[in-house]
Amino acid sequence: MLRVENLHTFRGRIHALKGVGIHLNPGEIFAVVGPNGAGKSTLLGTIAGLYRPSQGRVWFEGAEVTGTAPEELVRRGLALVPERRQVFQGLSVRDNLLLGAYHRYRKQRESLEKDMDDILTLFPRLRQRVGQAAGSLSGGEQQMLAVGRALMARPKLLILDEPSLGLAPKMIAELFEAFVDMRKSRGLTILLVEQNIRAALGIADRGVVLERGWVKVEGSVSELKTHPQVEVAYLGRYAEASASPGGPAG
Amino acid sequence: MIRRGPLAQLYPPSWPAIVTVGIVLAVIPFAFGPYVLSVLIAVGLSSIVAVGLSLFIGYAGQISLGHAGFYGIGAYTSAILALRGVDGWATILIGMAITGGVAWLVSRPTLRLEGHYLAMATLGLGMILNIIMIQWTSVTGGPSGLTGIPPLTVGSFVFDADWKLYYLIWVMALLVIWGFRNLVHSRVGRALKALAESEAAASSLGVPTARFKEMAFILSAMAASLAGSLYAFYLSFVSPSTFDAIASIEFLIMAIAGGVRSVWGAPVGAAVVTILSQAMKSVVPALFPSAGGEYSILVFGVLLVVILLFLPQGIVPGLARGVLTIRHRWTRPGDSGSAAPGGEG
Amino acid sequence: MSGASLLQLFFSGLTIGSIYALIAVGFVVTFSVTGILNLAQGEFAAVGALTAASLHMHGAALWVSVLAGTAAAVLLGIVMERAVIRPARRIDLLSVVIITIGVDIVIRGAALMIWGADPLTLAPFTDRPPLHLGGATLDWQTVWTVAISGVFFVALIWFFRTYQGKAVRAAVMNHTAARLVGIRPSRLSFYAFAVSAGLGGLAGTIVAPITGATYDMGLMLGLKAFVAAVIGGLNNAPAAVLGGLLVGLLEAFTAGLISSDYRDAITFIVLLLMLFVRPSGLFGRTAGKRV
Amino acid sequence: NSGGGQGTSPGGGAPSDTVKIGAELSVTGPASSLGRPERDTLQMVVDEINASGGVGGKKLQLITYDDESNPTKAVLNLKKILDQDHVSAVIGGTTSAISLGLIPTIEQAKVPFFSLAADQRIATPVKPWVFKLPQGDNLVVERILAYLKSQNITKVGWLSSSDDFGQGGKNTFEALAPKYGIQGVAFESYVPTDKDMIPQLTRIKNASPQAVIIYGIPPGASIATKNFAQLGFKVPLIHSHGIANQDFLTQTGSASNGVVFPASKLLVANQLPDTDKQKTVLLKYKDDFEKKFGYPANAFGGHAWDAIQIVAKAAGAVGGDPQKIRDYVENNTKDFVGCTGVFTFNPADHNGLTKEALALIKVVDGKWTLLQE
Amino acid sequence: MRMAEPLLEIRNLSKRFEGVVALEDIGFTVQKGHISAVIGPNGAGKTTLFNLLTGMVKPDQGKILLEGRRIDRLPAHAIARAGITRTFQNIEIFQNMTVVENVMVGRHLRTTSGWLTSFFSLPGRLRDNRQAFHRAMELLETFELADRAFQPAGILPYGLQRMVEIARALAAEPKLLLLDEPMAGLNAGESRKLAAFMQEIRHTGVTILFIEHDMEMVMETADDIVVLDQGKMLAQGPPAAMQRDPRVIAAYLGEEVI
Ligand SMILES: Nc1ncnc2c1ncn2[C@@H]1O[C@H](COP(=O)(O)OP(=O)(O)OP(=O)(O)O)[C@@H](O)[C@H]1O
Ligand SMILES: Nc1ncnc2c1ncn2[C@@H]1O[C@H](COP(=O)(O)OP(=O)(O)OP(=O)(O)O)[C@@H](O)[C@H]1O
Ligand SMILES: [Mg+2]
Ligand SMILES: [Mg+2]
Repeated sequence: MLRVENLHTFRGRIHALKGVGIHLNPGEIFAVVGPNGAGKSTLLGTIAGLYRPSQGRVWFEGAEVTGTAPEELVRRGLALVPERRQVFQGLSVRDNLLLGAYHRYRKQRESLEKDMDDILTLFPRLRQRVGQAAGSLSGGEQQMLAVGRALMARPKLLILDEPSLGLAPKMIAELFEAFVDMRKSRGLTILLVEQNIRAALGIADRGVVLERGWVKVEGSVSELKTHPQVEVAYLGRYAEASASPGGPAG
Repeated sequence: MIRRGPLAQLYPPSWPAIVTVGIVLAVIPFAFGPYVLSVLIAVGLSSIVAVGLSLFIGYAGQISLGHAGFYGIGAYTSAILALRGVDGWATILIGMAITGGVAWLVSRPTLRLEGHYLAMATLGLGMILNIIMIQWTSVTGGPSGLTGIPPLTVGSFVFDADWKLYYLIWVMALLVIWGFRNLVHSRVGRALKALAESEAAASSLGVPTARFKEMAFILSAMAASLAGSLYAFYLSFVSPSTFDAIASIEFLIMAIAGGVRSVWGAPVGAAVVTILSQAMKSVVPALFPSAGGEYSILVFGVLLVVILLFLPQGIVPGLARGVLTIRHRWTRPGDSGSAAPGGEG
Repeated sequence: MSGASLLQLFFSGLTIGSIYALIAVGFVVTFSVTGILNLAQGEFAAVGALTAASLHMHGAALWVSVLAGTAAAVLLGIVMERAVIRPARRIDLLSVVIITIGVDIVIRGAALMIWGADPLTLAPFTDRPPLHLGGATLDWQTVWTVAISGVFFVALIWFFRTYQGKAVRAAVMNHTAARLVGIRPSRLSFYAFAVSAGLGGLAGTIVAPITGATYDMGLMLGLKAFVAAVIGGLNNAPAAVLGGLLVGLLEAFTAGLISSDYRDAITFIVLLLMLFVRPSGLFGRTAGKRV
Repeated sequence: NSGGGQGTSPGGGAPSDTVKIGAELSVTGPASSLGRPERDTLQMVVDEINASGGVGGKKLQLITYDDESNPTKAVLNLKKILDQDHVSAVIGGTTSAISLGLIPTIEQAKVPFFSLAADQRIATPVKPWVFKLPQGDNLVVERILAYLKSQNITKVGWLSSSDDFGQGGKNTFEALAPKYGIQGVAFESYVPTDKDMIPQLTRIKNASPQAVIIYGIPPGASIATKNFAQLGFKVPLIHSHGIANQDFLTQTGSASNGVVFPASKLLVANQLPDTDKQKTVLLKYKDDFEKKFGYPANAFGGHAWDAIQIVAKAAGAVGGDPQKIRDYVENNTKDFVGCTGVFTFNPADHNGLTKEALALIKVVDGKWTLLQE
Repeated sequence: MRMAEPLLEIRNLSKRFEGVVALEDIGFTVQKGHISAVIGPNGAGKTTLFNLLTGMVKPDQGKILLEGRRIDRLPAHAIARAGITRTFQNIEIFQNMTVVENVMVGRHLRTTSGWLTSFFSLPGRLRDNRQAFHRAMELLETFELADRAFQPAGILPYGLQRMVEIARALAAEPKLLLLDEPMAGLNAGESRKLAAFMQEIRHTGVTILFIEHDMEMVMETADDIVVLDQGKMLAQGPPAAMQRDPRVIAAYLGEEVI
């Protein structure tokens, strides 16, 4: 489905990805975890065409797509829910969702209403707010909208940058359940960055730990869950934390 | 390389640049004739306006298309009062006071506007001031303006020759640059930059955003007024077309071409724009003898576009970044975590 | 003042207001699609007017001249987008605005070289004596101006309600997000410049019979139209038409009823007072931003 | 004179076989329709003189700068002319505001200056180094007033442009009208870039004047004339010399029929009686100019023609020294027949024209026609 | 724990936006020296509550008292002066300023030099610069951000921008620190460090009120929890009680209680 080889990306002067390789099989849920500044968002952005890699290649469904523009990739079935939500602030919730289906609007106009209804059922909160300007939504509501908008594109590969960010626990559970359903019902493949590692590893099949632009650990979820480094640093199962936040970044 | 403390890395001292520029400017009259002086005087006057503008635009994050109006208030106040026998220096201060007052009066409602609304409102303000200059004939002399403004004096020393005004104007300009640079590298400057980026966050930290914006506006208007007064004493003549909307836009071009996020951007922008448009007048006809004045305008426009396409942050920050990149390549090849320090030259 | 005189002032305001409106719409089209305030907008009108006038003076049929004037402006808009706006995509909006001023200077210089400084004239679209209505006279060209800006008014209301119209607004609200849903902002930008330049050019050809065509006509028209566009809300095209009419009518009535000397000042004061009461524009909706 | 600088004295750097003349003109910008014929005329005359061997064995060299109709740029240009080009005389200042702005610098530099702008303040009071070629507003307005009086008109409406040209006319009108028993019943103004003057004219119409005076230059004056016709205003329409330009006729078409205005005789040169002293000069200038540049000659170019001829004559007589040229012009210009009029300068008069310098012209069937009085 | 003494009192607070009831009749108190948490489903009105407390929006009704003094009519900057600073859910960092300058802005209230002092570089200017700089660097050291001090804050990864915001709010030495989802974007290990750090801050005398969806962290850190739902107060009490409260479970936590 997706193959990434030896990806190098610079953000300004910062060498954010230093040779990352991953691959996703169709229908798989793949998790990327790692500390702040590891390059997770950069990885997703590079795959989705937002940033140009300085080296390395990306294949999607067997075709090379390195450096292809995001507007092109979404037509091919790859949708990204970016960091920081990025909703269309001045447009209503409804318009935001409709625009999610921009690339298939002409051909499949009839199915849009139904898809939108499904999404509003998944996020009842959004249904209550459907006419409101997206920019005035609460943080969590915007997050739902961002995910919903990407789903409106009916992607084959859904890429999510911290989808649980700002969502209430109940909502996270429901959302992740929905992801599993969609994988089952339409064979959706999911690439997911999560800080809520417990939730992520709960639904993922495989994953990697990214640190400072490198893949530190790679494997199936059960391998990751028991990997000592993952345990200590990310699942937080250690007795006494030192009294300063920030993590091993920088 | 001088090793500097970390704070000096953030806020490098301004005196080295000021002294260097001051020395260079001081010797110019000995090397060049009055034409060069007159161009540099124009640069100096525009610098004062543009420095104020760049505080208001680059630091406080606002926009003004009306500063020529304030420039005009200064010029007309000095002209009108000096013609009625008021001491020249006093007219400068009175001009700044009036300008400050006008700016204060209009700032309340105006600065509540944002972005393009603010641009339009300040454009309107400038145009209203300009119309007053044109129409209040009994005081301003109407469209053809006022002539015969007596020169500034100190005791028996009269500022009547270009070189004298040249020194006066540049001493003032460097003072203003020094002051604004102090300002941006201070608690006040930080607060301005902060409110430009997020008013919500700035106010949540105790910055009275409305008042700081007003102060920045008033201060930049007063700088323009100072320049206007000096202009009046230099030309001994003022007329309204000098202070129209186009003039406001020209000041804006200078500030932005030089780089509004750097205090030195303003004088550099003023110099580049003034000297370019003057140089075009000599260069274009020399290269294409058949060309008329229209070519120099055209070439000037092209150069403006090219400069900003290649140095979108403006000349000074653009060049500074270039220098840093080169130095960076030399000293630390390959990857490195730390980017350039944010302090500007 | 008599009723006929008031009506006359109203017609006058309508004429000048529709001219502002036509150019203001150009501002709004570029702005609402690309987020760029194109201060060279007035020059499209100048180029359209000059092209049409000079062709017509050389014997081309009126409609051919008008079409050619519009086409020349479209071409110019396209060239501008490709040569300047596209390379400037990544840079600070304020710098882009100054770049458009640079383009404005270039176009004006070029127009001066091509057409010279003397005004050119274009025949009115309908060569008939003015209409007499209620004791006031109405020029046929005014009827044209008002009619065409009316057409734009309706067309724009319609367009921005369509799905594609929403996509256009989305593109400027969030460039990245727009690309992520498959909108091609760069293509939109191309069309926006072509369309707004065309509108500007057409406006120029309509204005030319009233005012003549000069190389420097764009600047002042552009500034006034900018004011009209801002009053309307800048990304609200139908409101820009209303803004243009408002500015025109204000000008006519202040000049006719209060003072022609202080006309622009009074007009501006009224506009500013309106803005102070409604800081997000007369027809603007409050933006949906919060913290 | 400069701050310890090298300060070569004016004129000193020029090789002695040329006389340099600086021209500071508004070739572009709002005043370009005046500045361009001025520039072309100067160049044409200089070429002609040099082709016929120069003046007093010396060639003339013309150095032209464009101020884009901007007073500050004009001053910068002038300084450059004085400082780098070391000229013997300066011609220019297309608009009144610019001419007035140049004067202080001229006075300091002590180089004779020939202003091409009309404002009275340029030559009154007399400034030693400043001469003025165009007829002042006083001559123009007096001519208009005399005409109105002869038509028994006492109440007039006034519309002028809100620039120095219109303002100068208005000031003069207000000062002189009472002398002729004429009263202004409405005063309105327009911004030169305005596209529609119906509101102003509506106001004037409501004041029921017996005639209307429009004091401005095209395109503003043309639009006002068209609006005047459109409103069906039936009283006589008087203009100033500001419309003495072919553009006015093309822009206004039939709307300008019947317009009366005083202007330089250039416009009606071939209709002048043969007894008119200026006729041959005017016809030759008009002919030469139109042949060379392909557009109609106008009065502004005529002012430039007068200026350069006067300077050339002086340089021929006394050489390139600015002081000598000034003295020569002031004392030896007597009954000089130019395009603008017949000049006689003296220390008390640096304009040197009489009201014979103006003809009264009427537009008849789209043509300038000399109005016989 | 210190003697319970209310720092912040909220009474009958209501706010609606064009028909949307964001908050209705909210009232609770925050004890001095406590760490209190506000939880509730998305759109419950938590952020709106913070916006009201900091003067970013004005209440339709009700009172807010800080140490017994009404602050609900004060402009935002005056509320900061009164002693409340905050972070933002959607990160409102000064992107183009360096990290250290961001935190230095936090010292605005703790320094005094004004326009004249700054313009003419009177002694206060440099003194304030130095003071703000040193305090900011100290804070950055604590947050392990010192090596990024001179980078533009906008290029930091999301998680670190949160830290900069906290450091910035703390630099003002507030009496009450409001944190809006401070742990969003941090992983468990990082959250834990932050929680420990919050305890440290509390011991320096700063009261903390925070919004958080990470229930594990809330239960561990908070002394007291306020639960909002659909703009109304659902419950208030100690963590253990809240975790067991069926209303809270139904509205917010869902079946799977952690
Ligand atoms: N616009 C930018 N310019 C320069 N460097 C950047 C920019 N954005 C991010 N970086 C740098 O790139 C590196 C990787 O950042 P990235 O956002 O991919 O991290 P992340 O793993 O997503 O972190 P987080 O969990 O906090 O979101 C960081 O060191 C960051 O500072
Ligand atoms: N300016 C506004 N205009 C309209 N509605 C608003 C506005 N601000 C907030 N709301 C609405 O008020 C409700 C409360 O929003 P608030 O941001 O306070 O929620 P929250 O509890 O912080 O949610 P989250 O956990 O998702 O951040 C939301 O439904 C939101 O849509
Ligand atoms: Mg990230
Ligand atoms: Mg919230």
